[in-house]
Amino acid sequence: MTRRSDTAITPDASASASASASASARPLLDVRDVRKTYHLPRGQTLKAVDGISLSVMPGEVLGLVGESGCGKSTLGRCLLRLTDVSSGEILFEGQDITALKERALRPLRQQMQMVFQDSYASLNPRRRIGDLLAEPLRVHPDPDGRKRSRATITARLHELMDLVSLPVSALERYAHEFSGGQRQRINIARALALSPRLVVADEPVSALDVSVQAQIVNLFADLQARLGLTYVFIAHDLAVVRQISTSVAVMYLGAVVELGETDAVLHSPAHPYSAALTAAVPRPVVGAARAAPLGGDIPSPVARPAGCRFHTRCPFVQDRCRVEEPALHVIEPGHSVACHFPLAEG
Amino acid sequence: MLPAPLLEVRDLCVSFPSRGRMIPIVEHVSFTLGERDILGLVGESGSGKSVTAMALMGLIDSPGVQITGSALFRGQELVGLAQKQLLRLRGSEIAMIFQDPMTAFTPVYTIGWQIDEQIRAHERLSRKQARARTVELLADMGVPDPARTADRYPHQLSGGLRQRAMIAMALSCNPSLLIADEPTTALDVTVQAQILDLIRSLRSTYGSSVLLITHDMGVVAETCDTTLVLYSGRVAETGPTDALFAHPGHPYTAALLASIPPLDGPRPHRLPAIAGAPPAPLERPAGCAFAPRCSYAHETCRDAPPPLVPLVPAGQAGQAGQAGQNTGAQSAANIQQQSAQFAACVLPAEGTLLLPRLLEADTAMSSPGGIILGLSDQGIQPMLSSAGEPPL
Amino acid sequence: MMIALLRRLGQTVFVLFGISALVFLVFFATPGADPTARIAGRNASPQTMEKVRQEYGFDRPLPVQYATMMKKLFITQDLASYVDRGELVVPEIARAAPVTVSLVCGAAVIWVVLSIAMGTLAAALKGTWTDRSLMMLGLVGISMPVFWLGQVANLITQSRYHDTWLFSWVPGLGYVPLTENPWGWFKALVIPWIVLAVMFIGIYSRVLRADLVALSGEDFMRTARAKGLSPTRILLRHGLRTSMITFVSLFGLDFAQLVGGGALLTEVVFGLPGVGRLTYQALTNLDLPLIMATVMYSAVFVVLANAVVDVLYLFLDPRVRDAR
Amino acid sequence: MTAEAPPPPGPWRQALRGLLRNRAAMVAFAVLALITLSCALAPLYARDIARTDPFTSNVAGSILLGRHEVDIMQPNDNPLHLGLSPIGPTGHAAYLLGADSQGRDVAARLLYGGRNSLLIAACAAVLCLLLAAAAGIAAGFFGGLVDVILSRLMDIMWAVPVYLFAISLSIVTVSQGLKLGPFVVEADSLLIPIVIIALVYVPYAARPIRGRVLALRQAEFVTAARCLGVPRWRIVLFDILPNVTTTLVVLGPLLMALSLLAESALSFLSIGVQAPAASWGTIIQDGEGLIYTRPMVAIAPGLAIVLVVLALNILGDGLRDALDVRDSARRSS
Amino acid sequence: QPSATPLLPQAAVHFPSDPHKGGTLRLAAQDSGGTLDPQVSYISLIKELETPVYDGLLAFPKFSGPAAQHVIADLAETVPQSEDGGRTYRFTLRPNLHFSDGQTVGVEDVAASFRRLFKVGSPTAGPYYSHIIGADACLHDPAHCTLAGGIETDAATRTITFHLTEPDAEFLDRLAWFHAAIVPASTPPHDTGNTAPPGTGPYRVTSYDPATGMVLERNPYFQEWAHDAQPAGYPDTMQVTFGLDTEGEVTAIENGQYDWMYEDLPLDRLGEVGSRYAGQVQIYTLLLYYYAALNVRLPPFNSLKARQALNYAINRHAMVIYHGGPAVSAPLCQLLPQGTPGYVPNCAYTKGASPAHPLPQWQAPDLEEARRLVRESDTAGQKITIVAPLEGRYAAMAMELRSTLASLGYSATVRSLTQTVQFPYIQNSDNHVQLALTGWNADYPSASSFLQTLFACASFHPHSDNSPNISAFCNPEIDALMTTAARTALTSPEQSEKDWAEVDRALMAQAPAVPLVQIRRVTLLSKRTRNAIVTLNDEILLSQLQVR
Ligand SMILES: Nc1ncnc2c1ncn2[C@@H]1O[C@H](COP(=O)(O)OP(=O)(O)OP(=O)(O)O)[C@@H](O)[C@H]1O
Ligand SMILES: Nc1ncnc2c1ncn2[C@@H]1O[C@H](COP(=O)(O)OP(=O)(O)OP(=O)(O)O)[C@@H](O)[C@H]1O
Ligand SMILES: [Mg+2]
Ligand SMILES: [Mg+2]
Repeated sequence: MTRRSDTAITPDASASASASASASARPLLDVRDVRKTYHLPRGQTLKAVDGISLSVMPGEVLGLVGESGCGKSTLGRCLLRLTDVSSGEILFEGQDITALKERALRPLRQQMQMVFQDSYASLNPRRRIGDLLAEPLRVHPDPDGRKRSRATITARLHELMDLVSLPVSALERYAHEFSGGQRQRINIARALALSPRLVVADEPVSALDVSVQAQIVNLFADLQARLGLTYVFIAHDLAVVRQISTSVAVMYLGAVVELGETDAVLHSPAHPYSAALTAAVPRPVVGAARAAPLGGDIPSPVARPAGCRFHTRCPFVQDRCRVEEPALHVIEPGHSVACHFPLAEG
Repeated sequence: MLPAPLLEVRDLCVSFPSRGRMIPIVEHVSFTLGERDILGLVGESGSGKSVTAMALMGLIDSPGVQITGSALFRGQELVGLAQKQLLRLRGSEIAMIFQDPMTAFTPVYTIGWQIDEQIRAHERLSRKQARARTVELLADMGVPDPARTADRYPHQLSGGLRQRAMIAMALSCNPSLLIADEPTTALDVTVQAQILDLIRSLRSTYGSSVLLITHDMGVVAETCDTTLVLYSGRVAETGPTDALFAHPGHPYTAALLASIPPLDGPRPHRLPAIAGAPPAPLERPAGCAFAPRCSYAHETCRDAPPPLVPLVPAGQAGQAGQAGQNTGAQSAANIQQQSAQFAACVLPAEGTLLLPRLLEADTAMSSPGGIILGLSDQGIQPMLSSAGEPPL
Repeated sequence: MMIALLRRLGQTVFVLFGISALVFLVFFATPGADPTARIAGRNASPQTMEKVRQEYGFDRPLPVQYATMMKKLFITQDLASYVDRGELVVPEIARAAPVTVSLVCGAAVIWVVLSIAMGTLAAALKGTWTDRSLMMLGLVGISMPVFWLGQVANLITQSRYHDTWLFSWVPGLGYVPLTENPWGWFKALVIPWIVLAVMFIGIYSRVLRADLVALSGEDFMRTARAKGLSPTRILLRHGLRTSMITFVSLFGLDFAQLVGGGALLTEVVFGLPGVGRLTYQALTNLDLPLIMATVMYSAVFVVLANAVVDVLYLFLDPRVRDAR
Repeated sequence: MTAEAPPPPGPWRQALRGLLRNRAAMVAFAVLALITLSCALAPLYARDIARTDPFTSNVAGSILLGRHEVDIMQPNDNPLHLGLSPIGPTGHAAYLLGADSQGRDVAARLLYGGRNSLLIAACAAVLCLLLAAAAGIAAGFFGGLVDVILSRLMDIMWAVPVYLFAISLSIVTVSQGLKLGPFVVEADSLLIPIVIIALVYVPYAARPIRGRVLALRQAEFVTAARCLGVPRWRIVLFDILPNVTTTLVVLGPLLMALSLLAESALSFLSIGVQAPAASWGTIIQDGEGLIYTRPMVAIAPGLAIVLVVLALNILGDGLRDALDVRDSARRSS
Repeated sequence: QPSATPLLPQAAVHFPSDPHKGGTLRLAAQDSGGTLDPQVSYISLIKELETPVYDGLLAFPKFSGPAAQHVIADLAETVPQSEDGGRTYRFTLRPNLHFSDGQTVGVEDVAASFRRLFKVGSPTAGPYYSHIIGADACLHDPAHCTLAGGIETDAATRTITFHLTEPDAEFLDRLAWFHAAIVPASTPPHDTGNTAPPGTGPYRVTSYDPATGMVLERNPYFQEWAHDAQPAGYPDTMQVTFGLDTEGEVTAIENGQYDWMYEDLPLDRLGEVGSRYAGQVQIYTLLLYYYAALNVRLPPFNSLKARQALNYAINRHAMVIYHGGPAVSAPLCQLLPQGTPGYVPNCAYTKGASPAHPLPQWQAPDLEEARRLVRESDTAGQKITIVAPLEGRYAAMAMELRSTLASLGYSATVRSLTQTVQFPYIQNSDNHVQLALTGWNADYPSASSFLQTLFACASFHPHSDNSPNISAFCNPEIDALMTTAARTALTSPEQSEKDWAEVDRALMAQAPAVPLVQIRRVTLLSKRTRNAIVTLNDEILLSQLQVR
């Protein structure tokens, strides 16, 4: 790996980083400098999301990767306004949802949904699956603004079951009677009940065994193709992310350090952290050579290092990194990185 | 003459009572672990990996549990060993580390205290000497500032450090066998890589053998010398890691490997997935446990669990049929000596071998005879080939 | 640390203020509570009533009365009872407190020792008959009304079997100060101790057993076993030590409530002139100054005990230590 | 998990099955049912047994035992003719357990007293659960100011020992009854102990409920519901409440046991159930003055209390095991 | 105080020859009685304990028998004859009297004591001493009380002269009352609380802790001046212990650990005590009875017939049983208890009797008559709330009353309040109490303290917690009768007694209350105690108990 020369860096305003390939179309989701700070006891603050800007085009699948605690879930929840952001804007189809009241947000909720990691915890154990799936249909009027009838709801439930390849009889059962994969299908079905345009999936396959994981990943892919969905797909498994996403954002300690098309980011990472991340994934191939792993641990998000947030673990750290925080900037069309000394293609 | 194996497990069965019935969780598991060997135990969640390990440690104390078979550790039978002798073995000869370093330490004592405790439980050492050893061990594990770290409480350490401390504790009495139950699952990839490096280095620095339990085929491929694939409490396949990964002999192993999305090379359009889910122990079919999900399944698979048969690399197909007569219980020495690959499947005996895995491949998709074609992720029942010839 | 201390103080003051204001208002809303006639005495003339009313400030607005009472209670400490004229309530409580403390401490020693023994034994022998019978015993202990148990104890030790060798040593009901006669103090209190402790033995042994059993499934217990430690050591050094965190917080609350007057039924049944009985008498006589003082006393105690439990937590649980 | 199998039972039915298999819990339930029934049906048969009204004093009366007419209050055979003693256990249906100091049949009073004790305990438990659930859910789910206010209120209630708190309330209300706007509760109404006991135990029940709700609020299925745009009241009703119900069901028998003990304590101090109505506590109180001469008067109701509380506790344990609720409330004084 | 030269020699004289002198008397009481100030305390325990500590100018005789009803001279040399038509009383103070701190008792101490009575707001200052000239001013402005013109003293002749605004037949009784105790002029003008001011009697309080106990020791300056008024005591020390409950006290006395207990014997122990400790029992009549006050201004008892009906219906025999049987209590159907001047046995409401034709004894309830009266009064079915004290005996009596009322067709409920709360509560007309169960005992044996205090128009104070006329009864004719009876006492005590008996009958005809039982006190003494002297007014004289 060689390094890009210092001069190649063109510091760029935040928004331009997200202006990926098709600049003409309006993004479905536009995230502008979103921050989320948790206030811990003893006056400590935890910047779980620390100034993230990105945008997601309709039909795009954005993979969000990073180590545990780097703020992936927090960002995901902010995108759907499940947590209030501390600052910044989130535009869904041009409308800022950060300031909307719960009531005003409700119609928008039909447009954006979430699938969670823990397939069991995200299903109410005391309600039948049918009931759970019908809930969104009951509370939201149909597109004509009318209350959905019982029959429409039943029909829709059958449709959903079909969509995720579960038998209709599953509607009569409770969550605990299903295997992890089946439960995740149910979760997906529920998220799809209202025909959303955006689905945020927070590590939907991490808890599953590989063989089942493949089924679900396929299901996600199929659904996207069939329904023209847009995903924000959070995962820590790079292989899964690569399988499903069109572009990838790599997060470290609350910030996006690299953002670009999937293959660009995973095969020619420009950020040392992305490089270490891809290198560290064990491959099911015997004898594959592997670079020495990254040393050290992620610093506590409460005490984020000054300067570049990665400098404590960076093998190429320079003095500048310790004091100056690099901004996310475009290094080639559709590929931006937050590093003073991005890696050149190896 | 090869040295006697460190651990030789034969026909290990573990059943738990439930509502008046015995549920077989682990059935007839056999394997051998040599000195300084790393054996990978892989399988899906619930396949009985932990139970196997716990049975070896004598740590299963649910009332009414039945453990049969044999596990010879340096010639000493572990199954049914008296509590007193077990106590002496545990921690000193056989040590164990667990998946979640977060909860595996007693929260109210310092790390150092807990390591000291283990040392002093097995060796007559003063507090001071024990602490010195502890600090040394921690330093060996790559813990920065080990003396200070020893005085810290578990919650004050990061996951990676905690797992290192855990390993340090396990190694504190120089055990000859280290059982690591998913030691990296709770860790991040970058930290996981560090820990795996550490485990790999143990055999040279400490001379320990490792029984590594994981569900990640990647980890196995990188770390283990030998691999044992469990499916629903039964051995599906076992063999040297390189051989097993190169040409899996059991359809399950093959499918499992295929369903892992590749990180390099072209992206498959769809992932080859195995339909359905592993059976619950009580619903385990009489025949091959994988049969309901297997596209090669046919009548022979349904009657009885297929025996573990040696698998011969592609060039030595002739020997396959002959070895097929052996049951798993027999000729342990043979197996060891041949260091061959075995699969609990009727296919080798029938002379039908799976195609070798295409590494870095243009994906299995394009390979005409790949088993993957037959697998579907839709519907509960996979399409079953008609009796007789599998679609090869 | 300083901030935590201040916050605690603020909370205490808030709770004390809340309770005192509540008690004060409820008292004045209660019919028959006007103490003037009682202070003035039977058949007193209207003029005498007037004098009393003025002297005690009953003619002043409630907030002023409240403030005066608080001042007398906390600052000058010369608040006098409305029922027994001239009796100062602060010294009265100071005299009653040692009785209650003697009662509760003794009982606490018994219940802590026995419940730890029972709970640990039951957890160690989980699923056996010993376990089941110990726990059933605990349940029976929980199910007995303490005043009834006290009465039955009295019946047995004071009357039915008093003349036998078994209980002939039992002194008559009442309290003997420790400073006066330690052996008499012990003899007078040992039966009340046991009676008071019975329920808590039941509760604590069951809680402890449940805790230990739940802990035995924890990863760290498995680790301890994998280390090759002896079962006793695992149970005591790892299990019990960790369980102590729950145990202590329970204990702190119960102890505080009892010292704060919660043991009144025991005190009533055994004729012990403790705080609980004093409070009860104050309540039945609607003796506001005494009610106020005893309620404040018990509130202070409970809040104080909470603080102590918090400090104990710091010792027992390093996780809490770091969270502050 | 094949499609043809009939839908297996829901969680509640499963819990019921678990409970039915628990032998100790079933025995406890039987005992409870037996006592409850025999008390509840007392008006149908107790009068035949007692042959006197268990609520009117009968000191000057006499009864026919066998062929002898016997005074209920028997003069003492001493030179000074001091004192009279109520008749002791007779071995006959009438005055089976003897009389109390007012000449009333203790056995009959035990049955009638049980009606009140059980009624109060059950109602108090239910009322307490309702209040606690409302408070716990409000505090836990809505948080913020509601939580702060409720929590502070609970703090204040916690700071006073439960029994002292109950006694204070009782003394105030027993003297004058309760007047809350249009609602007037007579001083001798059973509602007073019910309300007081329920109120006093609210913090005990509300705390685990609040804790449970706090956990539930963070639960992913609640987040999922929010994400689906389900209104808050629906979340409370369909997501929070059903999951709190297990806690409530487990708390129920426990609270009833606590209420029974509290009721007996209040009645023992004469500030619970008011004469002429009786409860086990008042009977113990009646027996206090007779403890040395006619101990049965105090012992019998005490045993009844022990039996019922024990059964309730066992049942509560059984329910907890069946429903698998970990964070249930502790038993306490 | 120049005269405070200690006069030890006389006081220090003991009678070692008397074998019964000396020793420690151990007394027990459940609770302390609060303040020790003799001019403030209104608790009978304190009065009983301080009887041998304080003296007034006059005293009730310290012996038993019928003659004990009339006051005798104590600190005064003689009981004076009234002058000026009952408006002036002239006393001469005995010489050589000393307080327990050595000060000589002077006439100024006497005057100061009476002023102090007002300054400390003694409960009886108004009712008993308001006839003294200047008392009104003192009641209104206690701080500047002078009683100018009311009390004149002459140190030279040791005379003290009282001037009254109007004649008061019971003035002498009131001078013998506990609150008229003479304390040093230097005693602070406020409730002395836990310290007892110096007194003149044979004992002094040397320590007091309301929670644990009290010790009385000999007053070194005491010398007996009139055995009948204030006899020298036998025990050297009297030790009082507080805190035991009554059951415990009984056991302790049975076991010889204590000599005397203040409380009544618990009823369930009567049998045991009567059979095993009969020799140690003292039974004596008290001027104490229990009655149900019927509010004559509230339905249903604004109907005379309803009141009479209840009087007929109540089973006084049951009441007797509640109080321990006939040996301990007696049915009472009149408003003057046995033992008071003017008492004539008289029962109007019993089977076979009527107000016009009373019988001397209560026989049996007359339910038919009662039901007839209720019918006539047309009050059946009305609701009645009985307000009773919470304590045991009252509770039983209240239940009996409730049953009786129920059998008469009323719907009756009982409301129980602690005694300390109930007593002011039932007096206040604002609380609209229909029927109150209570007891009354006189401070000193006089008919008026029962009849006038409880049923005169003047003792009804609406809206006040201090209104002893709980029945709110006011009958001008009977009021006039009472005034006459009181006035006659000044001139002709015998006639007065007859008049009071007449008042008693007249009142009962109006039935403003239902008298229930008069009780006798049963006191258990330890085996070693001798010489129990029971007086009408001071019960057992503790100072006269001898211990071995
Ligand atoms: N409610 C909260 N209060 C305080 N801190 C929080 C809260 N939620 C999350 N955090 C912190 O914010 C940081 C980011 O958390 P987040 O869950 O978004 O990480 P993640 O990337 O999703 O991690 P994982 O891969 O483990 O799911 C973490 O350090 C976490 O501890
Ligand atoms: N004590 C026990 N009693 C009854 N059943 C048990 C017991 N312990 C484990 N099991 C069952 O044994 C099966 C195998 O469990 P085990 O923990 O060995 O799986 P695993 O392969 O380690 O899975 P994972 O990857 O999730 O750790 C599971 O179905 C589990 O429910
Ligand atoms: Mg996450
Ligand atoms: Mg496992």
